[in-house]
Amino acid sequence: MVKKLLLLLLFSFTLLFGNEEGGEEFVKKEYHPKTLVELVASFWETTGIKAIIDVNDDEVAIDPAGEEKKLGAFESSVGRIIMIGIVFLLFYLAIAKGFEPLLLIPIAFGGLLANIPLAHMTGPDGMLGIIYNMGIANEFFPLLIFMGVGAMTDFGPLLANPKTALLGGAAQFGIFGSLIGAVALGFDLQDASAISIIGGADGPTSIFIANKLAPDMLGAIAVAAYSYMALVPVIQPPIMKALTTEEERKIKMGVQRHVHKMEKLLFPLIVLLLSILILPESTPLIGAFAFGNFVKESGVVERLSNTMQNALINIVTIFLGLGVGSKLAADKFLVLESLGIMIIGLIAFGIGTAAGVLMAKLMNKFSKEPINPLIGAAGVSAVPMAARVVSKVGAEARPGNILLMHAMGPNVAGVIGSAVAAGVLLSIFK
Amino acid sequence: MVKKLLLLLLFSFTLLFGNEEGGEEFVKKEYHPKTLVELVASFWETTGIKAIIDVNDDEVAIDPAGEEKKLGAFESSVGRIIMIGIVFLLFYLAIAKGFEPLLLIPIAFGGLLANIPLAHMTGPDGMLGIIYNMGIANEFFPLLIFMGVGAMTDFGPLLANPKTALLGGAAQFGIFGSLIGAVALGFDLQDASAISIIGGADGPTSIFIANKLAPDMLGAIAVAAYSYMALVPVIQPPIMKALTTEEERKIKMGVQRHVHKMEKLLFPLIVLLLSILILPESTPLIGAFAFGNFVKESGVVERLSNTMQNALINIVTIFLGLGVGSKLAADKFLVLESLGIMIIGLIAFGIGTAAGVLMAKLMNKFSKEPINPLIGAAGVSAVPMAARVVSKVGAEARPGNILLMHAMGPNVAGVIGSAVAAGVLLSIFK
Amino acid sequence: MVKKLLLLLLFSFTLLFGNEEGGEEFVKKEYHPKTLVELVASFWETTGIKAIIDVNDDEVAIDPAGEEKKLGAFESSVGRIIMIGIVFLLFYLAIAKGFEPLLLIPIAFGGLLANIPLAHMTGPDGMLGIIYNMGIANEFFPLLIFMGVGAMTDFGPLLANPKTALLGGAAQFGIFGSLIGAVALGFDLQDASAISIIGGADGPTSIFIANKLAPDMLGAIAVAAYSYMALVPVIQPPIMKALTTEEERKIKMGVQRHVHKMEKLLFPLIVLLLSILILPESTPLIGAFAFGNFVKESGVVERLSNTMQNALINIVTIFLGLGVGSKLAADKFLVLESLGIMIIGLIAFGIGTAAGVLMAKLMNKFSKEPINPLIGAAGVSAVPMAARVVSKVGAEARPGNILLMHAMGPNVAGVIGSAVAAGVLLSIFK
Amino acid sequence: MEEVNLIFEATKFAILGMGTVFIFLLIMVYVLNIQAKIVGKFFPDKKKEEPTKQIKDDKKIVAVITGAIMAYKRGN
Amino acid sequence: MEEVNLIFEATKFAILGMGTVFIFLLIMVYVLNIQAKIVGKFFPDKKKEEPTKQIKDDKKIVAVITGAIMAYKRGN
Amino acid sequence: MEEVNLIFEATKFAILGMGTVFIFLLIMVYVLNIQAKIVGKFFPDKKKEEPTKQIKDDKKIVAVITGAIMAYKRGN
Ligand code: NA
Ligand code: NA
Ligand code: NA
Repeated sequence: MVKKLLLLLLFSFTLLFGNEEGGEEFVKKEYHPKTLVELVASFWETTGIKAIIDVNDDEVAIDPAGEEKKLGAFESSVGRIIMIGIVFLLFYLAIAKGFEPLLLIPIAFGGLLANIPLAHMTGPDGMLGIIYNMGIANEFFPLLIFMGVGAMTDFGPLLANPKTALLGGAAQFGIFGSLIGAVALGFDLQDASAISIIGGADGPTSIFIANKLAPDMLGAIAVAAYSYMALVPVIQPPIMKALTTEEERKIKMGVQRHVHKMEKLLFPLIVLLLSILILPESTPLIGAFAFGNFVKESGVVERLSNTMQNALINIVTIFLGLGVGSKLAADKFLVLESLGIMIIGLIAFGIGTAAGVLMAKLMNKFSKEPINPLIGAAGVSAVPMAARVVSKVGAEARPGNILLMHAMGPNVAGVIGSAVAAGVLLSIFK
Repeated sequence: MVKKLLLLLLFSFTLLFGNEEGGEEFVKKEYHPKTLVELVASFWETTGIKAIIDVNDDEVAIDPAGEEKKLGAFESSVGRIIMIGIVFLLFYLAIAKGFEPLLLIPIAFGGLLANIPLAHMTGPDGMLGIIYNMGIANEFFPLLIFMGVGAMTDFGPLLANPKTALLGGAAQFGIFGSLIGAVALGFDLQDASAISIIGGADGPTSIFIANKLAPDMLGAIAVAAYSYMALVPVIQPPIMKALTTEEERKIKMGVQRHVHKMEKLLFPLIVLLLSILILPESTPLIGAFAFGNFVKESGVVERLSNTMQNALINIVTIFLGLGVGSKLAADKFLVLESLGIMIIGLIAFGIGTAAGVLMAKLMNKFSKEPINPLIGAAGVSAVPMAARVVSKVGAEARPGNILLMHAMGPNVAGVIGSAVAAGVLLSIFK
Repeated sequence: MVKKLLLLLLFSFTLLFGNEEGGEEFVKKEYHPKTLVELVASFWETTGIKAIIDVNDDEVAIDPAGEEKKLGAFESSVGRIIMIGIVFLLFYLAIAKGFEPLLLIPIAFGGLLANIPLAHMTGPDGMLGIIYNMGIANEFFPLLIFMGVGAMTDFGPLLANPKTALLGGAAQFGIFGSLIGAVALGFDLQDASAISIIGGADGPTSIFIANKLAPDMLGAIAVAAYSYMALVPVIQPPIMKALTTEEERKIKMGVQRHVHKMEKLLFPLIVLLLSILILPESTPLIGAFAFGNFVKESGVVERLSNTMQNALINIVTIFLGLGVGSKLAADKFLVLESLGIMIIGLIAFGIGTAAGVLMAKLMNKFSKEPINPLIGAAGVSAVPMAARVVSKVGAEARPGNILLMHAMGPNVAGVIGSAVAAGVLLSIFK
Repeated sequence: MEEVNLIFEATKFAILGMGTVFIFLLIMVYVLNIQAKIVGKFFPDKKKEEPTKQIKDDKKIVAVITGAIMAYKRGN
Repeated sequence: MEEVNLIFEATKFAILGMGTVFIFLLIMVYVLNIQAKIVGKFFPDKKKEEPTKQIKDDKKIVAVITGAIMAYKRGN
Repeated sequence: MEEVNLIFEATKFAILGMGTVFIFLLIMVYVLNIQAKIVGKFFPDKKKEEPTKQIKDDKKIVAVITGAIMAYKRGN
């Protein structure tokens, strides 16, 4: 028996010294006999109650890169409780209010897991850390989401009336307005740029940029982006009504022309070629988006298109949410910056909406066909919710006036506009 | 032509010296002309027949971490043939007898591939090794499975009658009884702990723990866990009948109360918060499980819930099975330990079943509403098979007495109980 | 405010020095104020128009392994435009002509993305590079595709008439004929071997082998393989008609015998055991294929089989295509070799078809039951298109003569034959 | 490290382990009972859905056809 | 690095950014308008599908049944 | 390394390769023929299913409807 134990020990040693390359480094710790009281006492040391009651300054947080950081007394006690409160608020918003639940539920749950004391789930060997390193640190997951969104998007309304794309451009004032605001609040230029993309109202774009320019603020930026996208029906209508007259809101728009299959097929290629020529920096985002859309519009690879729109985007959404949620750990999220980010995000949405509406008013003045200024608000993207809000506000002014398809043009153009704006910011800090 | 060949050679050199960082290190070996006879002879050296007939001591096995291990004559010949026999037995059990085929088929096939001479499929560049490093070495796949199982589990029956959860606790005597047994058989404390989790009758939990405490025995532990889970309808009924009287088995249980949606929604959060407070060590398992269940019960992200229950869990099941199967290589599996593991697993199931039934008898004595002691057997988990077995044995005693939903309470509580027990063992060896 | 900025700076430094292990290395570059003109000028430097108009010799390409390579003036300008032309040709063939769109669309789009200047999408941090390192560099994706193909393949027709498997052997003359041809064209033996597998008419096998023997030619080989597989209905009929008489093409074949479920279940195991005994080198390919087929034929794990045939194979197809497409970068593809590869691929298909038909003529002479020589052409594999072409040519000669199921035997045997041939070539260069 | 010692150690593990399992589950049972009361008070059940079952079944038939159409469209 | 400076910098970013966004979208609008004309010329719409709608609907019913059968087979 | 040499080498590869392919397939054909006989002996076909085809078709209709319901439920 002793011999066998020795052999086992030896075998463990072999394992120990041989596994340098693999993911797994197996070390069997020596076990020292303990009395039952000692055992219970050492167990008590590992409980979460102990960690919360008896705060000490020794606790460390490990990030996905394996970097250890000493936690302060606040971060390891009250901070965590506040974060769990925020997580429950997000659950409430997602479930009871229907605010972007597809992402807010995984993000919030990831935040819950990230705030568990002693479990180190955000470390390189923890579930959240593994996910983070798999697809957030390298920006792979946001691109896959963008590919799926591309496969779900119908650019028909935009192609039917291309000039509405300019409304999707005007709404990007939300990005650059909030950039100036963020700098005024004290953020440096790079952080301010990362934050300002919230105004683009595209989750994957925000995550992609935050990761490149300010990864430490990823959690707050993603939460702000998705929260405000969810708040579109609350934020936009008052601004839309304040900037338009009753008469303008009643404007009827003509029936859209039929768009040929070939136009839809070529569209993603045109956008991609333009972005190659003008802004190669935006091509990862626009490339992934165009690929998804091209696969869909080709019409010959239905099974790939379906997979992008379902199994693949769903799997990636689960992982993206959990991975982003790992940045809701108290020590990352409970900083003054997060408050600033939330405020700037709100301003960005307001500016974007206003700029879109004002641009639409301008275009209505010079256009042969009438343009209802409301559709400018859809330019912020937040596809397709902003377009639905436009349609609702339009129908309030004149029942039966269906603006939905007209609003979809600026709406999808807003996605492209934000990707271009993102590319410009990236090229500046390259 | 010569110049071109030189250029090609040069290019190959560039590739050779440049690829240090990537997964691929491409080296073109120099080729020396051979006669046809030499060619056939050197081909003969690479055949499997040669490897089996002409056993030499030079063969090495490579594990997923890249560690080479010299194989003995037994391991590289008869050992492999025995393993292939075991694989075919598992195929037979899975296909003809319907024993947990979802995992036993991929595990057994992985075992078949792992025992192929010269192919090194378990090495870091082989299919099984790639899979192992992707999600077994870091315990990611078992957690994803647990997430999917969470999304499939309905805790309604447990919530209708919470005290039946205690039966899921009693069944964990199976774990700790077999821990003592394993130590008695000569395993050290850490190995014994890894083995004893088989008694928890949860595949992912067993794999998760085995990987942390005794990765070299992962194959045998996983095979034992799934085999015995499959054998539940054979192992449990005699024990259940021996410990109960005919009268007890005939006990009718009342109709379960209606459970409110809100209770189901809060349940995964309550369990997670409890595990955070009492046992942070169990939070990866319980966290993944609670996330899956919460996503399901939220009712607002049906597409994520469906993906967890279908595409994602199926993909991970295929990979988990193949990866675990890689540990059925003769040199890993054909050790005396495996026999011990099999015996202990059987004992564990027996103890767990018995403890559950006895606890139920005790509760029946003190409870206002009658409790049929059979439902205690479902506490071992093995969801939902153990609950079905309870229902069947109950119906044998009194036709028409449907215990299924009453047994589901202890059944799902058994999953939580095992995760808690697993957390305790992990905290000891931390 | 200044203090806060300093703190932020400090925090960035911490991040900078701590992240050595993770995927992410975050460095905040110092920003120097610029005038608007300078800003526009530096932006102009990052545009694609500039990169194309003002070609300089400084541009580098980064491969997935992180290796930098200086691009020549041709590769970074005209070369890219030519490649984009080729990509559009592939789009045209895939969409308008229906040529293997499932792979040609992702491959071509990957090629488009790979040729974007300055975006470095094929580098280790770019989308294509991430995908390449994830599953192409280690040959994981082709194996998963093979697994899915195995789960889709019905070996019933082969089992009904096993000797038709020999036709799938004869067609491998296409591989070895083109091997000799490639050597004659000036390729070295190893490159020639990689190229010759195109003649096997199996995409995953070609990619698997190209990756092992000549990764720098992967793009051209994959494109050639899938293009010619798509061209089967154009290439094969004239050869089939030239080598057979009208009478031969009119030969009727008897009704196939019923194949027992058990034969189908054992078949993948038999093929795998044979490949273990004769050719362990082919076991990754045949093992993955056999696993998929066994899972399907077991009949007890429908959900795994469905996942292999749908979600999993679709996801992997998207990634495989994009990853292979990354090898269509101008500097990799626009070499004289690619032209040679295209020519040899065409010859290989011709030889394979001819050899299959001639072998079938021979077998017809000696067989008791009549064998229509056309079915030999299906031996090249290209499942199931080659079998459909056989059936069509047969029906032209004698309307109502349905050869489809008879052609499926050689067709699926061709997959095995190519995997064996691939194994032989691998064993030579091991 | 003698054998008897190890069994003794394992027994201590068992006591700690079963103790923790039961404490965990007892607290859980207690919390769930409280939750049931609170939820029962604040979210009374709406049981009036029963009579509309007939209509629901008709809807189901429509839904089945819709589902099949969708399945067909998806498949093509 | 004074604060005013930073806001000035950010404003320059905004000018560059909005400029690029509008240039991009203006070129896109222009190209799409040209494309619409070219496509309209080379791929005239086939609008004669309307009258065959009745037949298509009948086909749809067959397709639904086929789809359901396929779904069933796949599911088993 | 002269050119002729390489072609000669490639030819030897071809002989080895085609030889292996044919040996592999010949053994496979042989084993499959044996298997067919053994399976035929131990697992005789149950051919009495034919007359029940009518019933099976009826079942199929039920199954189609069930399948569609399931598809619908899954989709929602
Ligand atoms: Na936007
Ligand atoms: Na259990
Ligand atoms: Na082939």
